[in-house]
Amino acid sequence: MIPHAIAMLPSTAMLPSTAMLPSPAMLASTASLGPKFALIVPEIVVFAGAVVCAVMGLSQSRSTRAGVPWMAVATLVGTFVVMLKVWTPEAAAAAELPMPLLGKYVIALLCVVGVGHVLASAGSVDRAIERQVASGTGAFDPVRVISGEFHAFLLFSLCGAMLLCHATDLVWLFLAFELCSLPTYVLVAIGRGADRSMEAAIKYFFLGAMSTATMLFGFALLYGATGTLELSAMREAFQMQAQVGGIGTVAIMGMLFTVIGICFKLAAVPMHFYAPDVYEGASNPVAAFISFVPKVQGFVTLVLLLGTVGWDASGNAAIPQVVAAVLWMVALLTMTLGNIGALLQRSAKRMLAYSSIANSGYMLTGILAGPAIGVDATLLYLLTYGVANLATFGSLAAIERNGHEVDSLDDLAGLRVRAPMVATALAIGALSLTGIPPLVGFWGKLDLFMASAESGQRALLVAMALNSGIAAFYYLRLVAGPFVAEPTPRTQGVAPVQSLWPRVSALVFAMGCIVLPFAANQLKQESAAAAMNGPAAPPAVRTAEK
Amino acid sequence: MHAALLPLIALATGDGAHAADGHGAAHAAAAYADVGTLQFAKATVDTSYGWLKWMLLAPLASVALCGAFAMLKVRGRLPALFTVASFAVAAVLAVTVYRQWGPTLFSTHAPLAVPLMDWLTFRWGDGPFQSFTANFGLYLDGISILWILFVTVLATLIALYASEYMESDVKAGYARFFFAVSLFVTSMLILVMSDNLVGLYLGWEGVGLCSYMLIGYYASQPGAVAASKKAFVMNRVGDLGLALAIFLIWTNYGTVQYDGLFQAIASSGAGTVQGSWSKAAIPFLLLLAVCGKSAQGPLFTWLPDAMWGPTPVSALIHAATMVTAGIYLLARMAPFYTVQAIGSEWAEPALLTVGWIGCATAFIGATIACGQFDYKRVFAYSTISSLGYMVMGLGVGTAFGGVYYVFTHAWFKALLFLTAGAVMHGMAGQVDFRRLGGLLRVPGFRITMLCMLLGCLWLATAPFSAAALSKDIILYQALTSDVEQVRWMGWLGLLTAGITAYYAFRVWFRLALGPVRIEPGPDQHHGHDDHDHGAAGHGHGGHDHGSHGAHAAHSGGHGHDAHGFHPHPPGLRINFVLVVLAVGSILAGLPTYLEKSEGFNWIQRFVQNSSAWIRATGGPEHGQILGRDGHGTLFVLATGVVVAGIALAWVLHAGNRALGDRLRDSMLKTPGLKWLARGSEHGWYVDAVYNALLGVPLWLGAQVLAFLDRFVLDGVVFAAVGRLPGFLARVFQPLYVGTVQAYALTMAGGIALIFAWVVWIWLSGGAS
Amino acid sequence: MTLAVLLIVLPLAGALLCLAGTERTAKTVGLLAGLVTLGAAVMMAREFPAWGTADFWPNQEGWRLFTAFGVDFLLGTDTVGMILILLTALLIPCSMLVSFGAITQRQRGFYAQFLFMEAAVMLAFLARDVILFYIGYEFTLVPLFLIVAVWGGSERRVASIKLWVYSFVGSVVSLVGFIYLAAGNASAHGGQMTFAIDALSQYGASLPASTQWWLFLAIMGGFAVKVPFVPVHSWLPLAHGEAPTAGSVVLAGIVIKIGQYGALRFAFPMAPEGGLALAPFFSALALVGILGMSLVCWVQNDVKRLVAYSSVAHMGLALLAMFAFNVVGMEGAILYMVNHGLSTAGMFMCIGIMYERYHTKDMEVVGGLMQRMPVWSVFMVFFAMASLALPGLNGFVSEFLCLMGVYTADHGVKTGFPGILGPTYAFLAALALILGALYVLRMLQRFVFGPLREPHDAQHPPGGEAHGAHGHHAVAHDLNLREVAAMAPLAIACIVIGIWPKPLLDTIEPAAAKVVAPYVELIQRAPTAEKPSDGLALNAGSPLPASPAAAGEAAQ
Amino acid sequence: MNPVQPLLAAAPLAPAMPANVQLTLALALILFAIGLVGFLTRRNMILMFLSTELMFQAAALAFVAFGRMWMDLSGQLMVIFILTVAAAEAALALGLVVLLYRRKETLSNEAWAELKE
Repeated sequence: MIPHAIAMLPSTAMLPSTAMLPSPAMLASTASLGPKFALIVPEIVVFAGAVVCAVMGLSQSRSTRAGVPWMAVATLVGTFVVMLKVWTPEAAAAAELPMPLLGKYVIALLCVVGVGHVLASAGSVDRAIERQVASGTGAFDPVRVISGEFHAFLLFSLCGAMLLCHATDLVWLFLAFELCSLPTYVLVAIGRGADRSMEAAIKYFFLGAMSTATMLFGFALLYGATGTLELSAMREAFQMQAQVGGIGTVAIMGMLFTVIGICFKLAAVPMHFYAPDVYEGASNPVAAFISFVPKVQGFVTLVLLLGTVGWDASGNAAIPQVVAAVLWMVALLTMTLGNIGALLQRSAKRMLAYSSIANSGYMLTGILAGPAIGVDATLLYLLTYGVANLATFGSLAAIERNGHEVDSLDDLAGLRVRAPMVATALAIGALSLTGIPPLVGFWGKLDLFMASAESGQRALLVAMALNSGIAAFYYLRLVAGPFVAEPTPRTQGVAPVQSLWPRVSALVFAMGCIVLPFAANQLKQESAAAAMNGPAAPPAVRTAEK
Repeated sequence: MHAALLPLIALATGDGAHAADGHGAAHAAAAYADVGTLQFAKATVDTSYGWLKWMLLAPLASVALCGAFAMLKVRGRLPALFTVASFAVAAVLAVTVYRQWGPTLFSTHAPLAVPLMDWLTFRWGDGPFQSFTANFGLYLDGISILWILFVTVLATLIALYASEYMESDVKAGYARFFFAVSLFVTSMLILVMSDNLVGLYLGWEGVGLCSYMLIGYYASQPGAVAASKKAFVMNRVGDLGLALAIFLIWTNYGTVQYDGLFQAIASSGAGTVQGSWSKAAIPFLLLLAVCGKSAQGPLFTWLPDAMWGPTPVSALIHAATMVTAGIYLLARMAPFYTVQAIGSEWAEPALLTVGWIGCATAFIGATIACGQFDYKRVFAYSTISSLGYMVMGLGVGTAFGGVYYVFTHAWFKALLFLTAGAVMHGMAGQVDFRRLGGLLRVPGFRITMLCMLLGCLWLATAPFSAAALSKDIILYQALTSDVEQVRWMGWLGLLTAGITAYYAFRVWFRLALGPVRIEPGPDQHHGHDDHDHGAAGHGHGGHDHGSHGAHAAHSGGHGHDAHGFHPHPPGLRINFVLVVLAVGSILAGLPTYLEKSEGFNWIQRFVQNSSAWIRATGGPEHGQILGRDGHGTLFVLATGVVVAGIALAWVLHAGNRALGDRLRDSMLKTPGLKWLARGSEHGWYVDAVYNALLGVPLWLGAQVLAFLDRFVLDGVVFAAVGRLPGFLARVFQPLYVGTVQAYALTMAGGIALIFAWVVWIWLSGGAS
Repeated sequence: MTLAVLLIVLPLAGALLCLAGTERTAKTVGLLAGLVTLGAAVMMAREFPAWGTADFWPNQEGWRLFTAFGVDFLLGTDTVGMILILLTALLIPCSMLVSFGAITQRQRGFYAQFLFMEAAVMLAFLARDVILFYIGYEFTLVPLFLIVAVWGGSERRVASIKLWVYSFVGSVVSLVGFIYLAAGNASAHGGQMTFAIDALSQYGASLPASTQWWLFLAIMGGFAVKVPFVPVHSWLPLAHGEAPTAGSVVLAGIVIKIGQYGALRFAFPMAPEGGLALAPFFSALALVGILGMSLVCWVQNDVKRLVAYSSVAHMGLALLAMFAFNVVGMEGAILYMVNHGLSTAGMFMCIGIMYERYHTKDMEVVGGLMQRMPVWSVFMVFFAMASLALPGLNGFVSEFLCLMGVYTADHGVKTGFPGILGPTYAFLAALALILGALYVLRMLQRFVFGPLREPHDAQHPPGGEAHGAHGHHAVAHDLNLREVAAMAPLAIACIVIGIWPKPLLDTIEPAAAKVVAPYVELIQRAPTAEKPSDGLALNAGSPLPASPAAAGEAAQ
Repeated sequence: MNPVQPLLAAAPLAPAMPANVQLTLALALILFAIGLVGFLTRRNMILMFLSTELMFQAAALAFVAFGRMWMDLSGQLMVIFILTVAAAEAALALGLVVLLYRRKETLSNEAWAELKE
């Protein structure tokens, strides 16, 4: 956000002679800080919790260090509670956010799924050293212990994703975006402590930096085309331009650069190449994290920016055709390449990485369907994907083979014998991702299908259906492996991890896949409310009331 | 003697009594199928005859009991007892209904209709053609009553016979056998008593099923099973015709119930009848059905193979009753062979086709019968031939002749088969008459052989026999016809009569006369212990079950007397049945001679009061054959060919068997004649031709289809579609190189492609 | 909770109980749950007030869980669904009963899967909302997949994957059609999203013909996979071949019926013009299925594959009859669902019982079993005859009606049956009578009759662990009481329907008429009526007196 | 919807973009391109990182130029934040590189290509 006074300073002179200039009134519409501060209390809680975690992780006391994950969980729970207190519609309206209730939905989502992520990683971080400390063979070494950092970074990243929802200008957007991104690079690097995770981290980081630069360059062009960093002002400028003679080339190039930059976070074509390697290299809990939180980050950013670029409050999709075309192609290619790529994999994580790519493709169709029809579907799908994805990855995180992470699909053969609960959770998660009704994934997919159909995106609808068919084939491996195949000599060493909590996490989220449909109405209403564009619109729910 | 006969025959051909309707000798050929006005008496619905359902329920109860016995593996003679009793009940009821309704029928011509239960009935509109009704209901007119009379009586007798004949199977399939026989009788009664075509179809397929079960009764014999399959499949071909005919009848007349149907035909015949393909197809499709069930025309080859069944089955199903269902259908549906029903352009061809099919089958069956050495197969071919006569009778226009021949044939053919069965029974299943001889002199077989003599005389249509009386009606009708083709049928039929006399006596002379010769059979037809009467207490003391193994050794072909084979003559029940049937065969001729009412004899009155009585095509009362008085000439000719045939058989098979054998040998050695002997022996290779023309191509086609389905459609097409995603994935796989640079490059390339595309959009958008 | 909900909840509860219990108790619990559900189904049938109408009952508003998606939890079914519910409730316990001996491993899962499946199928039949139906329809896949994949034969892997992928793709294609329709409906009605069958049918029928063409293709195309239709049938022989006995029974008896039910309930009413336009296409496919698959049956040596292919042929006839667009054909097709379900299920039971004893399905290896298992043979022959459409048994009634429906669907004005099929189609379809006899009798010839042939090493099944535990048999014994109890109900039903189909026919008539009605109207409305397909008109022009029909009526 | 047609008119760049701004913008683009090419061609991880820094700075330069064009300070403001974030990234990058160097004793990124299809 730009301080009012500074923004006003040069506005009286040296304006270009075109008609395309933001009026001072627009620039003056910036809200005062008070209401915004009221809304970022949840993020402050997360931030504080992160700091506490970092400090606790360095404690000499083993029990204190063991409390780090619980601190993180408590932080997220607290955040959730605080969010419920803070995010009243009035407060949201006062803050003049572009999408007033988006933050509520996203924060709730991130809190709930975040707890799952924390639990899924319980017991795996610092495992070796803590074991040594416990058995007395090793001493506490602040340099070697990473639990504090791990959880702190996890919370920082969540915090960044949450802060994105408050963005009213590109500065905030950029900073929150980076706050969300940077910790994830660290998480990948430290999550497993092996060469592979180093490699994953370096790929993730360098390519991420490149794409961030791309996005940033797009921001610059957008700024150049409108002369403002304020999202609302930018929108008005674009609307004016569109009325006068069309949005300029610079603006469109800026949008394209921005979208491409965001595609990296979504793992969307053509920025998806890193995903399989990085997910494979990262530890299972981290892979779960980076297959979900960056997606939230990317989609929130995309929604905000597209809202800025062209969507209006009444829900008319007016983004420039070229941008729409690029998004259309990206969606199509993303779901297709993701799904076919998954077909060839023998590594469960790589396969799920491709699945994550494909799911981004699905969600992009919701974006393409426009704000009134599709964004809520995308948001709902984010939730269903997050839950099912965590059930799946969490199940992988909950087992180990001879003390190492389970990765190959071969390790899953006959899992029902070794770890029946984990096998069940894995199968339910996979079936939910497949879209088998009545699991929650089905409802997400149904909503996206409906959005595509309602917005007339027939080709995407058919493509999505066919892609679901392909996906059904490889997700089946996660059902058939545990439940159909018999244990092999290779799977002799497969066992649940020592810690109970990854199992609990997987199982709870698997149950979520079954139970959440019972709350489908509420979820749908919340996502619809979150997708509302502009402060004035009432939370309309386009449903048939009987 | 000649003079004395003439009136008898004249009366016998009494279809002509209706000639008063104005269809005299001067009929043009086109009028052959034109019967003028069609009229049918409406049926009288009388629910007080509801007890008739017991005619069906009694054998059905036997079905249930025998089935239960079979499933529970009850061993004993109870199944036979129940079966015979239930058939007897049915027979009594049949006689009762004849006695109660017969007078009314004969005086009012009104059939009796008894609705029993709803089956297939529904309506979807109120107009005509907007409902369909096919219920369980009874329709008793002349032919149904005639059929139920002889079916139930013969069934009772044959079941009694079988109770002894099948005794050796008490431990194995006794209950199953009687289960099937009971089911057969039930189905047969449904077939003839149903008041609609769908009910007829039910019985039609039901008897087919029973035939299937009974032909394949010796289920461990591959031949029997194959024969049963063949019978069923060929019958199915006919059934297809019947089913389609039913559809056509419904779409043209709006009902499949006889009563309404006949009324509809009669009323449509009142005006100018327009033919259409859908009407014209009906008689041909019906004929197809007849061909299937009555082993006619192209579909006759199943019947000889049907002899794999136990002999009582051959007698009951494949000679006396089931195979006459086709004749029943023709008689029942006779109105469809008239101009009035299907239009002028197709009626005559349809009728002529019927005639030719019957005539040709009669001739071909007879020629094949001459070449057989298995006496049971001879009788089987004789059945085909006789059925051909009956079909021809309906084709040439004398339903009475056809039906009468059905009636007489039922008795004497059952008799023939049962005597054959008695011989087989006694000779351990020996069916080759070359290996038997002089049985007339074997103790205990005298009655059998005398009965067989009677049967053969009847089969040969010896003068004054019931068979001759009925067959001559057909021949007379044909030979005196105005239609040249029909006269040709008559001449061919006459020739066939001579051949029939020859082959009938060929069998009897070989079996009954000459030196005593007994080679026990390999017993192949009869499972493991058909002849094994040791268990049944027939004095085979030492043999018991072990005799099975001993006889198996016989199949080697020598040493048949090593164990002192004793033929065991038929017992009391068999002989009793034989005698009854013999008497019945003789008495079957009586109606011709006995009192007539209004110029109709007893059988004629059945036909007269039925749907078969649709035309007065009796030809002239005093028709001419070869320019002479028809009756006299026919008598002379018929007697001549029969005597000639018997004489030839005497010479070749009794008087000088060596000559007969030499003749055959020389035929086989003469290239020009070789095919005659061989062809006759092998049924003119019809089966082989079918196999080559239909079976093999179809089988190959099926194999190709299966291949296409499994390996091309599934293995290539869908496999290709299924592999497409994977294939695409492999195309993209090289992009995932694994280094940061490579990924950056692909990303940058992707970005470049996007921008290129955007530029292209701009350019093309600018252009347009 | 009322009966409709109970029908879904009871099997679910049973399944969970099975899973919660032990291996020993699983079969008892499963069977009991199946029987209790059967009881509930029977009770519902007795209370069912809509017999003989086209109405739905109980129209019970369940949980309002998915209203935000436009999905009503509205439960209710008409006579067709009720009959199928009864069939399902009957077949599930029977199929469990027949598996008692065969399934020795992972019994809890096995019986639970059947109950899961039953719940899903019940939901599909009870749903009055497309998505609700879809939930049940699609969910059946999971238990079915597991049944084939876990307890199947040696090729179970391929079979189960094929089953999964084919069915999934098929149902998703249908779903696309539904969603497209629902979206259009919503935009036509002010954004009111609904998936109610009635509303969508109404809307679908109002769409332009070209749209309906695509809609029908999508919806019917999806169901065609399940039915299955040539050329998307190839999953079925494999799935049947590899499924355990009970799986085959349920697959043939219930699951593929959902495909036809879907066609009847969704594809036909939702896009009548599309259905009409595509009828020749689908009819031709059906004919190819009937004739081609009958021939393929003829050369099969694997008896389960044979019966599976025969299912394709039979269902082809049922679908063909539906495309006749008349009451007779539709009634026949509906009845066909039941009858095919009974007879084919019976055959699969017989084959399964045989397999349990010999561990082979190859007719070349095993045969002449009448000598070893006479009672079994009785059932085998019986069900074979039922599937051959022997009159007096159930198959005949439906096959006759189907053929008659097809035959009369020639746009003749007399019957009030407009249609585009006609005698040519009927004649070709009727050839199946002969081909059916060929393959069924060939099967009986080798399998039941003939000299006894038994495999030498029956103790060592190739099928893997599922059967390994007790493969030792000195001499295969005949059916025991349990197996008879499993098959007898089906046999009795076959006979009863064969002899006394009237109640069934009467009761499904309004439902059939309702499906047909829009088509009749469409065809009659068309100014240029299509010519009969074979170019040969019945003498529709010839004036026929009303008397014949009247006479026909009077005779009854 | 066909995404290609019809297409919104491609408006020209702002007509009055001052020449100095244009030059600066061109420089920014060149910088961005150099950074990208450097990223694609260099094997040394530190150089690669520096290339991304170049790309960042190109964006920053563009912000500055546009800020000048609009006479708007928020462009400059953004630059400050970009520099901050870049610094954070640099710290992260150097930490990672050090970690990686310790493992394999090389700075070439090609040493890290174990994970691939």
